[in-house]
Amino acid sequence: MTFPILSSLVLLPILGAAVLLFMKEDEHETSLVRNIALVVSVLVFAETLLLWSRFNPASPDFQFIERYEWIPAFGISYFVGVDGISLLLLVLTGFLTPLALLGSWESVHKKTKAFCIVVLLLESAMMGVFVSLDLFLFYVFWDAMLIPMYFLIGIWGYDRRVYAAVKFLLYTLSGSVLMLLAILTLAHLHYVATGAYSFDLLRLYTLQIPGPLQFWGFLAFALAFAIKVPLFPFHTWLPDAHVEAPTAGSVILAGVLLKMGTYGLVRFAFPLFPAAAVAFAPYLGILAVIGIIYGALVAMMQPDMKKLVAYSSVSHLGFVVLGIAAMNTQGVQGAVYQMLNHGISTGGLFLIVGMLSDRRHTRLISEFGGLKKVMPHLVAVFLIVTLSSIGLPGLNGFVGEFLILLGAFRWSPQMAAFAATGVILSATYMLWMFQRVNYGPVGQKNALLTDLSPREWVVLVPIVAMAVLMGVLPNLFLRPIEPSVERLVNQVRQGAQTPVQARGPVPFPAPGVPAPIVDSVSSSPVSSGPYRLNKERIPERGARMARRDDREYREYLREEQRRQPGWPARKALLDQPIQATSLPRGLR
Amino acid sequence: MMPTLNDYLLLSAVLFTIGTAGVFVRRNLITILLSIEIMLNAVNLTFVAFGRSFGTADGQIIVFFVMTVAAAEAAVGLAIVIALFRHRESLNPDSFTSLKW
Amino acid sequence: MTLFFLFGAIAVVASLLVITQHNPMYSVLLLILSFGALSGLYVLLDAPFVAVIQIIVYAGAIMVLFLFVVMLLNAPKEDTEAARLRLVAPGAAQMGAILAVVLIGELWWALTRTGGQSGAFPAGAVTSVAAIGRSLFGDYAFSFEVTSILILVAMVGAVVLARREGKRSDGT
Amino acid sequence: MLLLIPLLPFVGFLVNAGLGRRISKGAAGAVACGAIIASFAVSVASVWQLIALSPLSRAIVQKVFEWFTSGDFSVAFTLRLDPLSALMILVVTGIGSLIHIYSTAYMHEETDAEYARYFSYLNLFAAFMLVLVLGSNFLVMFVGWEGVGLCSYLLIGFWYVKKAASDAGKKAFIVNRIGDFGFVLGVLLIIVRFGSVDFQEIARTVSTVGPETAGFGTLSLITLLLFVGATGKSAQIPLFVWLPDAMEGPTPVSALIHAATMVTAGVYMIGRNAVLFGHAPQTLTIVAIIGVATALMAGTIGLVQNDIKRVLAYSTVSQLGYMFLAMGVGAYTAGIFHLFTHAFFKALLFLGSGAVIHALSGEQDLRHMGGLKKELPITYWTFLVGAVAITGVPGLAGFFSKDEILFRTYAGGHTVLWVVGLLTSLLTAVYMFRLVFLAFHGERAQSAPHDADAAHPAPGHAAPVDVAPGHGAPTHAAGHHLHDAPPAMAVALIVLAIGSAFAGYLGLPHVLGGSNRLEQFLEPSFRVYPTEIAELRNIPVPPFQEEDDAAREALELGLMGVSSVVAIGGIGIAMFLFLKNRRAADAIASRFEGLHRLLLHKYYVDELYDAAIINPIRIVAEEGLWKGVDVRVIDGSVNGVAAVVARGSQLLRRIQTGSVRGYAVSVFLGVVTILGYYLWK
Amino acid sequence: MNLAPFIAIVPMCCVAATAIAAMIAESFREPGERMPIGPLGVIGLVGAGVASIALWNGHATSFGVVAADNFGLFVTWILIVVGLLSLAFSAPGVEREQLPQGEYYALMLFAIAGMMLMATATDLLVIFLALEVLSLAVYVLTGIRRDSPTAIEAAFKYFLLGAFSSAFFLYGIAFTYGVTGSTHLDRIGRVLAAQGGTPPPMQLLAAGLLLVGFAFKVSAVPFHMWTPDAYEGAPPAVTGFMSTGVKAAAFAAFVRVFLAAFEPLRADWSVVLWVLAVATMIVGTVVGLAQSNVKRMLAYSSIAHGGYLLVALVSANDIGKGAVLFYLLAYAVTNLGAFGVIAMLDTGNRPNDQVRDYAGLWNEQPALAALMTIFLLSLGGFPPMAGFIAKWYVFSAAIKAGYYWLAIVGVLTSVISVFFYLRLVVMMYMTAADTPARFPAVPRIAGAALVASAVIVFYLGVLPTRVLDWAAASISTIF
Repeated sequence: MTFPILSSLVLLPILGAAVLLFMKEDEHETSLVRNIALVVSVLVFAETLLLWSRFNPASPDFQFIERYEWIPAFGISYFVGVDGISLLLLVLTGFLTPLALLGSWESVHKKTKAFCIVVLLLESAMMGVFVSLDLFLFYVFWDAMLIPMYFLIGIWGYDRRVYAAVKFLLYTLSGSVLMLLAILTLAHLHYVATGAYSFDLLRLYTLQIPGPLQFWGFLAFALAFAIKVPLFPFHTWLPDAHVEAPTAGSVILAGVLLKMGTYGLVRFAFPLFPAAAVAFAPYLGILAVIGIIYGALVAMMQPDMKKLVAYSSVSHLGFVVLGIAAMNTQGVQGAVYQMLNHGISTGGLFLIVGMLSDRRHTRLISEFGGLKKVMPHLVAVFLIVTLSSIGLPGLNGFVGEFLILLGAFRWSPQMAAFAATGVILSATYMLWMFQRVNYGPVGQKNALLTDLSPREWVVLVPIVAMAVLMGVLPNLFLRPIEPSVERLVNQVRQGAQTPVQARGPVPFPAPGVPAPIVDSVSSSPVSSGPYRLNKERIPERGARMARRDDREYREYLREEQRRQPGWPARKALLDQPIQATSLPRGLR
Repeated sequence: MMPTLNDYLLLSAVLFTIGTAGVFVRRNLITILLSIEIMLNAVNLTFVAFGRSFGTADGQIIVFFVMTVAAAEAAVGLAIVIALFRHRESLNPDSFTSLKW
Repeated sequence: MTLFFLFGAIAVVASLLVITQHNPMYSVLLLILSFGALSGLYVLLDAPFVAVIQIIVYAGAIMVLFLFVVMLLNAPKEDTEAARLRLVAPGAAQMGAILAVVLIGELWWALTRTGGQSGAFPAGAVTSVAAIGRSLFGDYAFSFEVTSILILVAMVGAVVLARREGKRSDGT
Repeated sequence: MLLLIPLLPFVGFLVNAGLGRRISKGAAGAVACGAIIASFAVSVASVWQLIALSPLSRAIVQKVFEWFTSGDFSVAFTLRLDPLSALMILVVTGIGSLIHIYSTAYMHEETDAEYARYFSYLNLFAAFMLVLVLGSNFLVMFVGWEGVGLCSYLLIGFWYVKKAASDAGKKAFIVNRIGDFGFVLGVLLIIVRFGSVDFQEIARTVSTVGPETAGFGTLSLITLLLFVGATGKSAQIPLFVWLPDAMEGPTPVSALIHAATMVTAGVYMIGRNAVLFGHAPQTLTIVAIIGVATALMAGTIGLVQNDIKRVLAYSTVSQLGYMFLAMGVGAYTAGIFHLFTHAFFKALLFLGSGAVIHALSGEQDLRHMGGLKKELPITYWTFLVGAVAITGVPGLAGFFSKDEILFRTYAGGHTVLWVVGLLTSLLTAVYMFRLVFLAFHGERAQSAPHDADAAHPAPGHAAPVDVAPGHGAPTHAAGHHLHDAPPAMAVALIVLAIGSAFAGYLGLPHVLGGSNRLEQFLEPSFRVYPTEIAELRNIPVPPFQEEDDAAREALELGLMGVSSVVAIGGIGIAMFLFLKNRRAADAIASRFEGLHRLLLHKYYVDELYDAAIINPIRIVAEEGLWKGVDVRVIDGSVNGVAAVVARGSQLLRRIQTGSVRGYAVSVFLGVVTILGYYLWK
Repeated sequence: MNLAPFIAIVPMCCVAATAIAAMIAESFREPGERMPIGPLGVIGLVGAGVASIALWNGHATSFGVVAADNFGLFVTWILIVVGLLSLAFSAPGVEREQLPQGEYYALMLFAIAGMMLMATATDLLVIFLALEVLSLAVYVLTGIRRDSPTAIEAAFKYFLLGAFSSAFFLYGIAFTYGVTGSTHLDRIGRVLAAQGGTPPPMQLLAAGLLLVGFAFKVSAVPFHMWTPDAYEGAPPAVTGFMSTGVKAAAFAAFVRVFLAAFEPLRADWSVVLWVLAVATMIVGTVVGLAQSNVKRMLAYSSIAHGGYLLVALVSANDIGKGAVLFYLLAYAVTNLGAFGVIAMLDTGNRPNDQVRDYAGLWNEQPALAALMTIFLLSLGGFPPMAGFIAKWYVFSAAIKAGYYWLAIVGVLTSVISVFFYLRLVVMMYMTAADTPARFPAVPRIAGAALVASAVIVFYLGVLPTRVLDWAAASISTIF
């Protein structure tokens, strides 16, 4: 048996936390505690790199699969694996956690041991979310992750930390519980179709879900993820959580946790409910575009740096969602790439803001000014990260944003055009903040601030290096993503095209009536029942659709100019089998 | 004409209802306990009537058990009443409201 | 039939009086009367054994216990504090009375619609104490043993709760 | 080889940025100058190599690496040298080198760290600018495009302590971003339409279809969007507002970025995509109209400005308008030619003004100058050359290029545009010589430089002080005796003056006996490369073919005469008003009080933007979206749900009164209800 | 002598015997002498555990009224766990408050015996008797701190309402007897199944009244009013005991009566239970929000948990039946753990049971705070703890039965409930204490029991397979 690398990614931080649990907490051991936590997190990062190096970037399939029966009676297994989409998110998680730890090295004074334990547990849960291929397992990690984050905000946060922590937890939880029901429904559908429960994502992908259930299922999933992303108008927990969280919390929250929402959309909501997803994509797209503009405008007026960055996340994540909603190669790939970028740049911004607030114990922009004079190095890094955040070509932000815009443009030029205003707005709010903080005369309170310490250099250099590397050599990262993204896009398109057979009210068997049992998964589809397994996986046709020739495009554009895109009404989805003709033009 | 089963059942229903009503209309713990005894007795009547209609001894035996239960409940209930009275010199149930909300 | 109505009327009236008395002492005594009437009904139902233990156990033992407690506590008459406490559960009595009316309506409705069982009693009731005894210590032996535990528990409980000298009794 | 051209300055940037605090000024300057000069040398060598190729296949392509790929879309980091970019890299590295050298002296009063920072930015700018012009596709160009915007931002805000400077930098960046918004959308549309971002491939594809004359189609939309990008970068209406403010930066920066190179990127971009734009005549018309309108508008504003750099800035805007006019009428070579000559004389003028400011310790207000001719002879004479060149006096660089544009405009049948262009030419002459006369002739104004700030009556913008407060000011204070340009500056001035005088001869038209070598050299860049379109039969005829037609020659000569007269007439007017009879100028100003104020306030465009766009956005964002929608509506409803639950909790809690009878009622109610439900059913 | 007819009652006999032994021991105890009476109970419980392991898959019955089927044995195990933990958590309180040891333990053990009987009984009369045994014992335990007015008040309220509702229950038995001629569940089931068409009103009366009796014991809304008061007034260890043991026993009998005997009438009672479940979940969570007393808060929480159990009961499919068992176990361990922590903090003269009292507990007693957090999170249904699996199981049952709204109400109320669990967490971890340390030290045995509970909570949350299989096997024997 090969080394279970994915499991070790999940377990290593837990082991680290367990070791820490048994250490005494006194002055003497505090630094040891910190160092152990750091070493563990660095080891995890090294392991993610190892994973990447062993990853076959040409394959669209899930790799490093591990599968153990867990609760066999319900078809629940410990089933993990990575594809290109999750691989890099794992690396990102591994990358940011040590930085977050280091970033809070000195600002966390109380309960250092608990802090390190919580961060490590959080890391483990995040890893778990990204590797899970079993919906049950996924949900376990998804919910489990909330708790360490809650403590992180609630214990080590700023003044209104309790409010923020509780709001974060309850808001996120209320979205995800409905997803739990949708997951259970899926498993039940699988049971109805095959006679056995299954939470196996790959099996559930092949389920044919009747229209109304697709509708509700997608809504449940999308709500959970939209809250996590957070998509406008579900975003209000984010500024509170960010502002009150300690630096490490903000970094991880912005860097990784928000990605779980978008990751969930890509991994679960869209491929599981393709027809509904395609029908809802325009609405998602509109919300995303509103989020882009709205987040930026609100960010612009924030007096608090962290809040500003928080709202900027709303804007940036709007881009990601837009790319996903577009559901074409560039859009999704850009979205995945932008997830990484946002992790780097916003993580970096929070680290920097954290350093400033450690020094001044305030995050109000108006309290700062002229920092360039006293701390040129920090300001230089700040500048680079700012530029990365506003998508300057040559740095990471640009590639993702551009691919997303390209994908979105191919889908709906209008939306792309509105989204592109984000390019202007992001420059506006970021540079305005940058100017107010760093330029101008030095105030008395800021005159004696010290520049970056060696530890802070260690924190920031990797961020800057990644920002540059990802901007200059994006293919390094895009390559492994691409096959998986292509597979996903085709899967969604294919799924959306297959007419859904069942119509009318939810054709659930009445309670107590034995469900029709189909002999087994591997057998040929049973055509008589309303549910059948879609055995044909991603035919050639989908691949062909991905590439569209010029002529088609011209027609498309001409048509686009003639009329506004009309989207199928929700009702149509409920009443009729989903036909290819009722899909948005971009995906037909 | 002999009274039918239904007559007995209706009679016991009336008694049972009187018992339940007693729980509410009186503000004396003792009377409330007595009301519960009325309810149990009403049930006993039902049991005996049913037993008679089935022609078996079951009904009567169950009544025997119910009486035991009633006795046990009465013992514990009265002990509680005594303990309560010691604390507050009152038998009004509404004077015991320190636990609420 | 006459006897049924007589006993039934006595039981009902006595029970009604029980719950309308202000003095618990009267209530207890009236309840004994009611139980006596019930005992008569049991006789009518060919259950002499039950009738007897009704008198012995219920009227004789349980009610005496009640009387004991009433006297022991020398309880004040009800409602002395009512003015103050009426606000505690406003309308509970009225509500209870209304609900009781509804309940009897429901029971009445249900019982008068019962199908085949509304007929007269069949002949051949089990009246022999021996038969009851056999049954009680045969089929119902386990239940009987359970009641012994029950009584033990009640005994222990009553002792624990009502015992006068507490280890740190300060409330009394 | 090509990669070295941008790479060398970039290395210079890295060195200065990394070691800046630890090395001396001399070393920093040497690194920077060395980098750019080396780059210049490599450029010359590359161009030499290019010229050696046959005219029809003059292109050197270097694919550096595959930048990013996604599905059917991929873009490589490819550099491409063709005649157009060759000219540009020579301008960038050549003039860039001079300005670097000039800067070593100009910035000498900065601290070591600041000095190194300045040069690192300058090198970075050069690197990005070179990427911009060498990029063979839109995205590589966009890297440079945004990069130079960034450097412009950094350099405008170089004296970051001053709020005006950092504001100006930010404004420049954001206004440029507005242009980029259009540019990006244009590029996206290009990708969708052509499936590629490569200039050559686009040109090849587009040349298979006819020009889009019928309606406003995709091509027109693409080009218009690209042009929006160009207006941002090249400061055209409506996005020109950032350029005058950009004068907050050090003067050499103004010379390099905001006169010679970066601001011409828009023009270059249109030239680069001449074939594409050629297929969108409607866009071209818009380009021409915007160009000429900008030229006129900026020229009129330039007439009344009192800040020496601002006058030059508006002059730049105006000249850029000319270039766009050229592009709009399809005279690509003429436009690029003007770009080329303009780089020389405008850099010269800026550097000259820099020398003046340097000498006056930061004084920029024209009204406080005068009579500098004697004290700063080198500066004066070189400045004069520049002024004459820009005015279009026959024989100097500006004459040839500007004349070419006007001629093409007229010959293309755009008479109205031509008239406006000519008027602008007159204005150019007037405001340039107003500048010359006010600054160098006459008597020095009384107010001493040190209280210059206080004395500034200029409305709107208090003329900024060039040198950062805190250092530098005292060195040349109380100008009893002013130093002329130090050697490093003088060298740059002189070389540029020579360039301004003679650069025009590269494009000497046939009528004047020249062979218009520059045009021949550049022409292939504006067409589809023959080697690459061998399979295409339908080669569009370039819009303007050189004809040796006698009537045409006569027309050309005639128009030359007219513009020469206008130029010299303009100088005459300036001489009358500002040298001989300043009263008359004041009289005119007070006569047309309203107009004067309008011009002085630059048509209130900034105010208009503030009132119409910026403030509404701020108010909507703060009061409407943040405090209204976000806090009240969205968060309010979230918290509202919580509050409703909490209220419900408090209410339900009250049911638990503590009375056991109440509890019994609850039980009894349950019983009765359940039984009632059963029986009712 | 053939002992075979008696083997089904061996577990409860073990417990009852130790209860009697405890009483005897107490009578020999000199005043002030410390006598290990609690461990005596442990012996009984362990014996019961061994016996029930031996009985697994044996399908033993005794007297025709007690069936040691797997279902009953599973509940018996739950009760043994409840008993062991309760004994462990009781010890400090009993010592500190100088409660009558022998009586305390005897009553607790009798109550457990009654619970076991209730879970295994297959005759309504025996169920009623068992119910009375356990109820009377628990009433007394509630009021065992006689000198505390609130304790007596709690006992009184519990007793009065309990007696009131058991009268209804008994009336229900009477009608059942009248309808079917028997009190035996098998017989009842057969009779009810034999008749078709609309059930006669008396059957509905019977079902309704029995439902009321059970609903009272599982404190379903609106029969829940006694719960907060009784839980608040009783000593914490007793509260833990009755909130888990009574509920487990009552649900076991509930399941037996309604899913076996009254199964033919399901169409009628499931609607009522649906409404009860919704009301219970909503009232339990919503009112729980406003509580400032931890015991009271957990009382509402346990009401809400009763609601989730009702969801499983309403669903009435195989998953639902298994879910009831698993949920009972998970809930029992978790809730007892939580009350155990409360019991550990009780100092006698200061109960420390206000939410406010928990401020800064993390600094004083980090281990207790951590354990409490684990229990609270498990109650809130967070993975990877027992509560999550339990809830997941329940909601699967609801989904499978098509009760989507029930599931939605369930998940949303569990979100609300998280809020009040978190209030305590906020207090423990994120609020500074008003006054410095005032918590007693944790006795070793009780501490070990707490840790053991936490371990079980995690075990059930992470590796639930075995227990889930047992639960599935349990229900397969009787339904």
